[in-house]
Amino acid sequence: MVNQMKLEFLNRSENESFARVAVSAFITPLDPTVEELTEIKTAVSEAVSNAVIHAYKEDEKGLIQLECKVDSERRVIIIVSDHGVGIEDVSKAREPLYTSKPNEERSGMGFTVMESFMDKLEVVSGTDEGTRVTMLKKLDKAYGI
Amino acid sequence: MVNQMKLEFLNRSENESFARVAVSAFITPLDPTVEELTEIKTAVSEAVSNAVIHAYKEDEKGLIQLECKVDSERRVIIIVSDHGVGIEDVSKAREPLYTSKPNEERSGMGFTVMESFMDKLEVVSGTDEGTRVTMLKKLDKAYGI
Amino acid sequence: IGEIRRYLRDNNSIRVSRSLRDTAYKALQSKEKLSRELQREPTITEIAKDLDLPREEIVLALDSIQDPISLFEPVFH
Ligand SMILES: Nc1ncnc2c1ncn2[C@@H]1O[C@H](COP(=O)(O)OP(=O)(O)O)[C@@H](O)[C@H]1O
Ligand SMILES: Nc1ncnc2c1ncn2[C@@H]1O[C@H](COP(=O)(O)OP(=O)(O)O)[C@@H](O)[C@H]1O
Ligand SMILES: [Mg+2]
Ligand SMILES: [Mg+2]
Repeated sequence: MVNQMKLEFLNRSENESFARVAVSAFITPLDPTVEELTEIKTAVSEAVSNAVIHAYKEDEKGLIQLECKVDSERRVIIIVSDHGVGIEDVSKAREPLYTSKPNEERSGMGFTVMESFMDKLEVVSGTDEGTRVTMLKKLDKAYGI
Repeated sequence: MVNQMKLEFLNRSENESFARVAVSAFITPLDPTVEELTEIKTAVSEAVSNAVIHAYKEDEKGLIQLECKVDSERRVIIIVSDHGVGIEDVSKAREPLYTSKPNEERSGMGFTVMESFMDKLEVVSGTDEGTRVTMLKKLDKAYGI
Repeated sequence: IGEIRRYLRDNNSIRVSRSLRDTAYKALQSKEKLSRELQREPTITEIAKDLDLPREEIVLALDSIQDPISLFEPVFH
Protein backbone atom coordinates (compact mmCIF):
# COMPACT_ATOMS: atom_id res chain seq x y z
CA MET A 1 0.00 0.00 0.00
CA VAL A 2 1.50 3.29 -1.03
CA ASN A 3 -0.45 5.38 1.46
CA GLN A 4 -3.21 4.85 3.96
CA MET A 5 -5.23 6.63 6.58
CA LYS A 6 -8.03 6.07 9.02
CA LEU A 7 -10.68 8.42 10.31
CA GLU A 8 -13.03 8.01 13.23
CA PHE A 9 -15.83 10.42 13.92
CA LEU A 10 -19.22 10.82 15.57
CA ASN A 11 -22.49 10.01 13.82
CA ARG A 12 -23.32 13.66 13.24
CA SER A 13 -24.58 14.79 9.87
CA GLU A 14 -21.95 17.54 9.49
CA ASN A 15 -19.30 14.84 9.51
CA GLU A 16 -20.50 13.66 6.11
CA SER A 17 -18.91 16.74 4.60
CA PHE A 18 -15.83 16.29 6.79
CA ALA A 19 -15.37 12.72 5.53
CA ARG A 20 -15.82 13.81 1.93
CA VAL A 21 -13.19 16.53 2.19
CA ALA A 22 -10.78 14.28 4.10
CA VAL A 23 -10.97 11.60 1.39
CA SER A 24 -10.59 14.26 -1.31
CA ALA A 25 -7.50 15.69 0.35
CA PHE A 26 -6.04 12.23 0.78
CA ILE A 27 -6.34 11.31 -2.89
CA THR A 28 -5.54 14.76 -4.30
CA PRO A 29 -1.82 13.85 -4.63
CA LEU A 30 -2.90 11.27 -7.26
CA ASP A 31 -4.44 14.17 -9.22
CA PRO A 32 -7.65 12.45 -10.33
CA THR A 33 -10.03 14.07 -12.79
CA VAL A 34 -12.82 16.19 -11.37
CA GLU A 35 -15.22 13.51 -12.57
CA GLU A 36 -13.44 10.75 -10.69
CA LEU A 37 -13.23 12.80 -7.51
CA THR A 38 -16.92 13.73 -7.72
CA GLU A 39 -17.86 10.08 -8.13
CA ILE A 40 -15.74 9.03 -5.16
CA LYS A 41 -17.08 11.87 -3.02
CA THR A 42 -20.65 10.97 -3.88
CA ALA A 43 -20.05 7.33 -2.98
CA VAL A 44 -18.39 8.33 0.31
CA SER A 45 -21.35 10.58 1.10
CA GLU A 46 -23.81 7.78 0.58
CA ALA A 47 -21.84 5.32 2.69
CA VAL A 48 -21.26 7.80 5.52
CA SER A 49 -24.81 9.15 5.49
CA ASN A 50 -26.10 5.58 5.75
CA ALA A 51 -23.97 5.06 8.84
CA VAL A 52 -25.17 8.39 10.28
CA ILE A 53 -28.84 7.76 9.56
CA HIS A 54 -29.36 4.04 9.80
CA ALA A 55 -26.67 2.54 12.02
CA TYR A 56 -27.51 3.96 15.43
CA LYS A 57 -30.78 4.53 17.26
CA GLU A 58 -32.10 8.04 17.42
CA ASP A 59 -30.07 10.21 19.81
CA GLU A 60 -27.58 7.40 20.30
CA LYS A 61 -23.99 8.57 20.00
CA GLY A 62 -22.06 6.24 17.75
CA LEU A 63 -18.69 6.13 16.05
CA ILE A 64 -18.05 5.71 12.35
CA GLN A 65 -14.75 4.58 10.88
CA LEU A 66 -13.45 5.37 7.44
CA GLU A 67 -10.30 3.83 6.05
CA CYS A 68 -8.69 4.82 2.77
CA LYS A 69 -5.81 3.21 0.96
CA VAL A 70 -4.18 4.05 -2.34
CA ASP A 71 -1.74 1.75 -4.08
CA SER A 72 0.84 2.04 -6.80
CA GLU A 73 -1.71 1.09 -9.47
CA ARG A 74 -3.88 4.10 -8.64
CA ARG A 75 -6.49 1.96 -6.94
CA VAL A 76 -8.43 3.73 -4.22
CA ILE A 77 -9.97 1.52 -1.56
CA ILE A 78 -12.43 3.01 0.90
CA ILE A 79 -13.93 1.17 3.85
CA VAL A 80 -16.74 2.73 5.88
CA SER A 81 -17.80 0.86 8.98
CA ASP A 82 -19.99 1.27 12.03
CA HIS A 83 -20.92 -0.79 15.07
CA GLY A 84 -24.60 -0.14 14.79
CA VAL A 85 -27.76 -2.21 14.32
CA GLY A 86 -26.59 -3.83 11.09
CA ILE A 87 -28.60 -4.94 8.08
CA GLU A 88 -30.66 -8.13 8.27
CA ASP A 89 -30.96 -8.79 4.55
CA VAL A 90 -28.09 -7.23 2.62
CA SER A 91 -29.21 -8.25 -0.87
CA LYS A 92 -32.61 -6.70 -0.28
CA ALA A 93 -31.01 -3.52 1.11
CA ARG A 94 -28.87 -3.25 -2.02
CA GLU A 95 -31.85 -3.35 -4.39
CA PRO A 96 -32.52 -0.05 -6.14
CA LEU A 97 -35.26 1.96 -4.44
CA TYR A 98 -35.33 -0.23 -1.34
CA THR A 99 -35.39 1.81 1.85
CA SER A 100 -36.39 0.90 5.38
CA LYS A 101 -37.39 4.53 5.98
CA PRO A 102 -39.87 5.37 3.21
CA ASN A 103 -41.51 8.04 5.38
CA GLU A 104 -38.39 10.15 5.64
CA GLU A 105 -37.94 10.87 1.97
CA ARG A 106 -35.05 8.45 1.66
CA SER A 107 -34.50 7.57 -1.97
CA GLY A 108 -33.36 4.01 -1.43
CA MET A 109 -30.67 4.65 -4.03
CA GLY A 110 -27.62 4.85 -1.77
CA PHE A 111 -26.12 1.46 -2.53
CA THR A 112 -27.03 1.78 -6.21
CA VAL A 113 -25.12 5.07 -6.39
CA MET A 114 -22.07 3.55 -4.66
CA GLU A 115 -22.18 0.59 -7.01
CA SER A 116 -22.39 2.62 -10.17
CA PHE A 117 -19.79 5.25 -9.23
CA MET A 118 -17.20 2.81 -7.93
CA ASP A 119 -15.71 -0.27 -9.62
CA LYS A 120 -16.52 -2.61 -6.77
CA LEU A 121 -18.82 -2.60 -3.76
CA GLU A 122 -18.90 -5.11 -0.94
CA VAL A 123 -21.31 -4.90 1.99
CA VAL A 124 -20.82 -7.06 5.05
CA SER A 125 -23.39 -6.72 7.79
CA GLY A 126 -25.34 -8.62 10.39
CA THR A 127 -28.04 -7.72 12.89
CA ASP A 128 -26.40 -5.96 15.85
CA GLU A 129 -22.97 -6.54 14.38
CA GLY A 130 -22.65 -3.30 12.49
CA THR A 131 -21.98 -2.74 8.82
CA ARG A 132 -18.83 -2.61 6.73
CA VAL A 133 -18.93 -1.16 3.24
CA THR A 134 -15.84 -1.64 1.05
CA MET A 135 -15.53 0.27 -2.21
CA LEU A 136 -12.82 0.23 -4.82
CA LYS A 137 -12.13 2.49 -7.74
CA LYS A 138 -9.22 2.46 -10.11
CA LEU A 139 -8.24 5.93 -11.25
CA ASP A 140 -7.43 6.63 -14.84
CA LYS A 141 -3.76 7.05 -15.54
CA ALA A 142 -2.35 10.46 -14.73
CA TYR A 143 -1.06 12.66 -17.51
CA GLY A 144 -0.23 15.69 -15.48
CA ILE A 145 2.18 14.13 -13.00
CA MET B 1 -17.54 17.83 23.56
CA VAL B 2 -19.74 18.93 20.73
CA ASN B 3 -17.89 17.09 18.00
CA GLN B 4 -14.75 15.04 17.74
CA MET B 5 -12.70 13.02 15.29
CA LYS B 6 -9.51 11.05 15.07
CA LEU B 7 -7.13 10.50 12.17
CA GLU B 8 -4.35 8.02 11.79
CA PHE B 9 -1.92 8.11 8.90
CA LEU B 10 1.54 7.12 7.74
CA ASN B 11 4.62 9.31 8.28
CA ARG B 12 4.68 10.46 4.68
CA SER B 13 5.21 14.11 3.87
CA GLU B 14 2.10 14.38 1.67
CA ASN B 15 0.00 13.56 4.71
CA GLU B 16 0.86 16.94 6.17
CA SER B 17 -1.46 18.52 3.65
CA PHE B 18 -4.04 15.79 4.23
CA ALA B 19 -4.03 16.45 7.99
CA ARG B 20 -4.30 20.19 7.43
CA VAL B 21 -7.31 19.88 5.15
CA ALA B 22 -8.99 17.30 7.38
CA VAL B 23 -8.74 19.63 10.38
CA SER B 24 -9.96 22.56 8.26
CA ALA B 25 -12.96 20.58 7.07
CA PHE B 26 -13.73 19.43 10.57
CA ILE B 27 -13.84 22.95 12.02
CA THR B 28 -15.53 24.55 9.00
CA PRO B 29 -19.01 24.16 10.59
CA LEU B 30 -17.83 26.64 13.27
CA ASP B 31 -17.29 29.10 10.43
CA PRO B 32 -13.81 30.39 11.26
CA THR B 33 -12.29 33.34 9.44
CA VAL B 34 -9.69 32.60 6.78
CA GLU B 35 -7.09 34.00 9.15
CA GLU B 36 -8.06 31.72 12.04
CA LEU B 37 -8.12 28.79 9.68
CA THR B 38 -4.67 29.65 8.33
CA GLU B 39 -3.26 29.92 11.84
CA ILE B 40 -4.66 26.56 12.88
CA LYS B 41 -3.50 24.96 9.64
CA THR B 42 -0.01 26.32 10.10
CA ALA B 43 0.17 24.97 13.64
CA VAL B 44 -1.11 21.57 12.47
CA SER B 45 1.48 21.55 9.69
CA GLU B 46 4.29 22.16 12.15
CA ALA B 47 3.12 19.49 14.57
CA VAL B 48 2.56 16.91 11.83
CA SER B 49 5.77 17.69 9.97
CA ASN B 50 7.69 17.27 13.23
CA ALA B 51 6.16 13.82 13.62
CA VAL B 52 6.96 13.00 9.97
CA ILE B 53 10.54 14.25 10.12
CA HIS B 54 11.74 13.67 13.65
CA ALA B 55 9.71 10.87 15.20
CA TYR B 56 10.80 7.85 13.19
CA LYS B 57 14.14 6.69 11.87
CA GLU B 58 14.84 7.20 8.21
CA ASP B 59 12.85 4.76 6.04
CA GLU B 60 10.99 3.54 9.11
CA LYS B 61 7.24 3.35 8.56
CA GLY B 62 5.43 4.93 11.46
CA LEU B 63 1.91 6.00 12.33
CA ILE B 64 0.82 9.45 13.38
CA GLN B 65 -2.41 10.18 15.23
CA LEU B 66 -4.34 13.42 15.16
CA GLU B 67 -7.34 14.05 17.35
CA CYS B 68 -9.56 17.10 17.10
CA LYS B 69 -12.38 18.23 19.38
CA VAL B 70 -14.58 21.28 19.25
CA ASP B 71 -16.81 22.36 22.10
CA SER B 72 -19.78 24.65 22.56
CA GLU B 73 -17.51 27.58 23.47
CA ARG B 74 -15.80 27.47 20.07
CA ARG B 75 -12.64 25.98 21.52
CA VAL B 76 -10.66 23.81 19.13
CA ILE B 77 -8.39 21.21 20.70
CA ILE B 78 -5.89 19.37 18.52
CA ILE B 79 -3.67 16.53 19.69
CA VAL B 80 -0.91 15.21 17.44
CA SER B 81 0.93 12.14 18.66
CA ASP B 82 3.43 9.58 17.48
CA HIS B 83 5.17 6.54 18.92
CA GLY B 84 8.60 7.50 17.76
CA VAL B 85 11.94 8.28 19.36
CA GLY B 86 10.61 11.05 21.59
CA ILE B 87 12.32 14.21 22.80
CA GLU B 88 14.89 14.04 25.56
CA ASP B 89 14.74 17.65 26.68
CA VAL B 90 11.39 19.21 25.87
CA SER B 91 12.14 22.72 27.19
CA LYS B 92 15.25 22.90 25.05
CA ALA B 93 13.35 21.64 22.01
CA ARG B 94 10.74 24.35 22.52
CA GLU B 95 13.31 27.17 22.48
CA PRO B 96 13.12 29.37 19.38
CA LEU B 97 15.68 28.39 16.72
CA TYR B 98 16.61 25.13 18.45
CA THR B 99 16.78 22.23 16.00
CA SER B 100 18.46 18.86 16.24
CA LYS B 101 18.88 18.86 12.45
CA PRO B 102 20.71 22.10 11.64
CA ASN B 103 22.19 20.57 8.47
CA GLU B 104 18.81 19.99 6.85
CA GLU B 105 17.62 23.57 6.68
CA ARG B 106 15.23 23.11 9.58
CA SER B 107 14.32 26.48 11.02
CA GLY B 108 13.93 25.34 14.61
CA MET B 109 10.80 27.51 14.76
CA GLY B 110 8.14 24.78 14.74
CA PHE B 111 7.17 24.90 18.40
CA THR B 112 7.45 28.70 18.43
CA VAL B 113 5.01 28.90 15.51
CA MET B 114 2.55 26.54 17.22
CA GLU B 115 2.81 28.54 20.41
CA SER B 116 2.23 31.88 18.76
CA PHE B 117 -0.66 30.81 16.52
CA MET B 118 -2.54 28.85 19.16
CA ASP B 119 -3.68 29.91 22.63
CA LYS B 120 -2.08 26.97 24.42
CA LEU B 121 0.60 24.42 23.65
CA GLU B 122 1.54 21.39 25.71
CA VAL B 123 4.28 18.95 24.72
CA VAL B 124 4.65 15.62 26.49
CA SER B 125 7.50 13.41 25.38
CA GLY B 126 10.13 10.99 26.56
CA THR B 127 12.96 9.09 24.93
CA ASP B 128 11.51 6.11 23.03
CA GLU B 129 8.04 6.90 24.34
CA GLY B 130 6.89 9.08 21.48
CA THR B 131 5.58 12.62 21.55
CA ARG B 132 2.19 14.13 22.21
CA VAL B 133 1.50 17.74 21.26
CA THR B 134 -1.74 19.31 22.50
CA MET B 135 -2.86 22.65 21.14
CA LEU B 136 -5.88 24.77 21.96
CA LYS B 137 -7.36 27.75 20.21
CA LYS B 138 -10.56 29.60 20.99
CA LEU B 139 -12.24 30.93 17.89
CA ASP B 140 -13.64 34.42 17.75
CA LYS B 141 -17.41 34.81 17.77
CA ALA B 142 -19.19 33.63 14.66
CA TYR B 143 -20.02 36.25 12.06
CA GLY B 144 -21.34 34.46 9.05
CA ILE B 145 -23.79 32.08 10.70
CA ILE C 1 -27.50 8.35 -12.66
CA GLY C 2 -26.68 7.80 -16.32
CA GLU C 3 -27.49 11.43 -16.89
CA ILE C 4 -25.32 12.60 -14.02
CA ARG C 5 -22.45 10.54 -15.36
CA ARG C 6 -22.82 11.95 -18.84
CA TYR C 7 -22.95 15.47 -17.45
CA LEU C 8 -19.80 14.86 -15.44
CA ARG C 9 -17.98 13.35 -18.38
CA ASP C 10 -18.87 16.20 -20.69
CA ASN C 11 -17.94 18.90 -18.25
CA ASN C 12 -15.29 17.64 -15.94
CA SER C 13 -12.54 15.76 -17.68
CA ILE C 14 -10.11 18.28 -16.24
CA ARG C 15 -7.76 17.37 -13.44
CA VAL C 16 -8.56 18.21 -9.85
CA SER C 17 -5.29 20.10 -9.45
CA ARG C 18 -6.30 22.63 -12.09
CA SER C 19 -9.85 22.99 -10.89
CA LEU C 20 -8.66 23.61 -7.32
CA ARG C 21 -6.18 26.21 -8.45
CA ASP C 22 -8.94 28.07 -10.31
CA THR C 23 -11.19 27.97 -7.27
CA ALA C 24 -8.38 29.08 -4.98
CA TYR C 25 -7.69 32.08 -7.18
CA LYS C 26 -11.36 33.09 -7.06
CA ALA C 27 -11.47 32.52 -3.31
CA LEU C 28 -8.52 34.83 -2.73
CA GLN C 29 -10.14 37.54 -4.85
CA SER C 30 -13.40 37.14 -3.00
CA LYS C 31 -11.57 37.33 0.32
CA GLU C 32 -9.96 40.64 -0.68
CA LYS C 33 -13.26 42.06 -1.85
CA LEU C 34 -15.19 40.97 1.25
CA SER C 35 -12.45 42.23 3.57
CA ARG C 36 -12.89 45.67 2.07
CA GLU C 37 -16.68 45.53 2.19
CA LEU C 38 -16.96 44.13 5.71
CA GLN C 39 -13.90 45.87 7.16
CA ARG C 40 -12.86 42.56 8.71
CA GLU C 41 -11.68 39.12 7.67
CA PRO C 42 -14.46 37.19 5.96
CA THR C 43 -15.36 33.70 7.12
CA ILE C 44 -15.25 30.59 4.96
CA THR C 45 -19.04 30.60 4.75
CA GLU C 46 -19.12 34.19 3.53
CA ILE C 47 -16.62 33.42 0.77
CA ALA C 48 -18.54 30.29 -0.22
CA LYS C 49 -21.78 32.31 -0.44
CA ASP C 50 -20.09 35.04 -2.44
CA LEU C 51 -18.78 32.53 -4.98
CA ASP C 52 -21.85 30.32 -4.84
CA LEU C 53 -19.65 27.30 -4.19
CA PRO C 54 -19.82 24.68 -1.45
CA ARG C 55 -17.69 25.47 1.62
CA GLU C 56 -15.80 22.25 1.19
CA GLU C 57 -14.54 23.34 -2.22
CA ILE C 58 -13.15 26.50 -0.69
CA VAL C 59 -11.43 24.60 2.12
CA LEU C 60 -9.80 22.18 -0.30
CA ALA C 61 -8.85 24.88 -2.76
CA LEU C 62 -7.28 27.18 -0.17
CA ASP C 63 -4.88 24.42 0.69
CA SER C 64 -3.95 23.62 -2.87
CA ILE C 65 -2.20 26.81 -3.86
CA GLN C 66 0.02 27.61 -1.01
CA ASP C 67 1.59 25.97 1.86
CA PRO C 68 0.80 28.34 4.75
CA ILE C 69 4.35 27.71 5.97
CA SER C 70 5.94 29.18 2.90
CA LEU C 71 3.83 32.29 3.46
CA PHE C 72 5.07 32.51 6.97
CA GLU C 73 8.72 31.56 6.81
CA PRO C 74 10.15 34.72 5.25
CA VAL C 75 9.17 36.57 8.43
CA PHE C 76 11.69 34.54 10.32
CA HIS C 77 14.56 34.49 7.89
N1 LIG D 1 -24.83 1.50 7.94
C1 LIG D 1 -26.09 0.96 7.94
N2 LIG D 1 -26.61 0.47 9.09
C2 LIG D 1 -27.85 -0.06 9.12
N3 LIG D 1 -28.66 -0.14 8.04
C3 LIG D 1 -28.19 0.32 6.86
C4 LIG D 1 -26.90 0.90 6.75
N4 LIG D 1 -26.70 1.28 5.47
C5 LIG D 1 -27.83 0.93 4.82
N5 LIG D 1 -28.74 0.37 5.63
C6 LIG D 1 -30.06 -0.16 5.25
O1 LIG D 1 -30.09 -0.34 3.83
C7 LIG D 1 -31.18 0.39 3.27
C8 LIG D 1 -30.84 0.86 1.88
O2 LIG D 1 -29.81 1.85 1.91
P1 LIG D 1 -29.75 2.94 0.76
O3 LIG D 1 -29.70 2.24 -0.56
O4 LIG D 1 -28.65 3.88 1.05
O5 LIG D 1 -31.17 3.70 0.87
P2 LIG D 1 -31.65 4.82 1.92
O6 LIG D 1 -30.47 5.26 2.74
O7 LIG D 1 -32.19 5.93 1.07
O8 LIG D 1 -32.70 4.17 2.79
C9 LIG D 1 -31.47 1.48 4.28
O9 LIG D 1 -32.81 1.93 4.18
C10 LIG D 1 -31.20 0.78 5.61
O10 LIG D 1 -32.30 0.01 6.01
N1 LIG E 1 7.49 14.45 17.11
C1 LIG E 1 8.80 14.59 17.44
N2 LIG E 1 9.57 13.50 17.67
C2 LIG E 1 10.89 13.62 18.00
N3 LIG E 1 11.51 14.81 18.11
C3 LIG E 1 10.81 15.93 17.88
C4 LIG E 1 9.43 15.89 17.54
N4 LIG E 1 8.99 17.16 17.39
C5 LIG E 1 10.04 17.96 17.63
N5 LIG E 1 11.13 17.24 17.93
C6 LIG E 1 12.48 17.80 18.30
O1 LIG E 1 12.32 19.15 18.65
C7 LIG E 1 13.16 19.97 17.86
C8 LIG E 1 12.53 21.33 17.64
O2 LIG E 1 11.38 21.23 16.83
P1 LIG E 1 10.96 22.46 15.93
O3 LIG E 1 10.82 23.66 16.80
O4 LIG E 1 9.74 22.09 15.16
O5 LIG E 1 12.20 22.68 14.96
P2 LIG E 1 12.64 21.87 13.64
O6 LIG E 1 11.52 20.91 13.27
O7 LIG E 1 12.84 22.92 12.59
O8 LIG E 1 13.90 21.14 13.99
C9 LIG E 1 13.43 19.17 16.61
O9 LIG E 1 14.63 19.54 15.97
C10 LIG E 1 13.47 17.73 17.13
O10 LIG E 1 14.73 17.43 17.67
MG1 LIG F 1 -28.67 5.83 1.94
MG1 LIG G 1 9.59 21.45 13.12
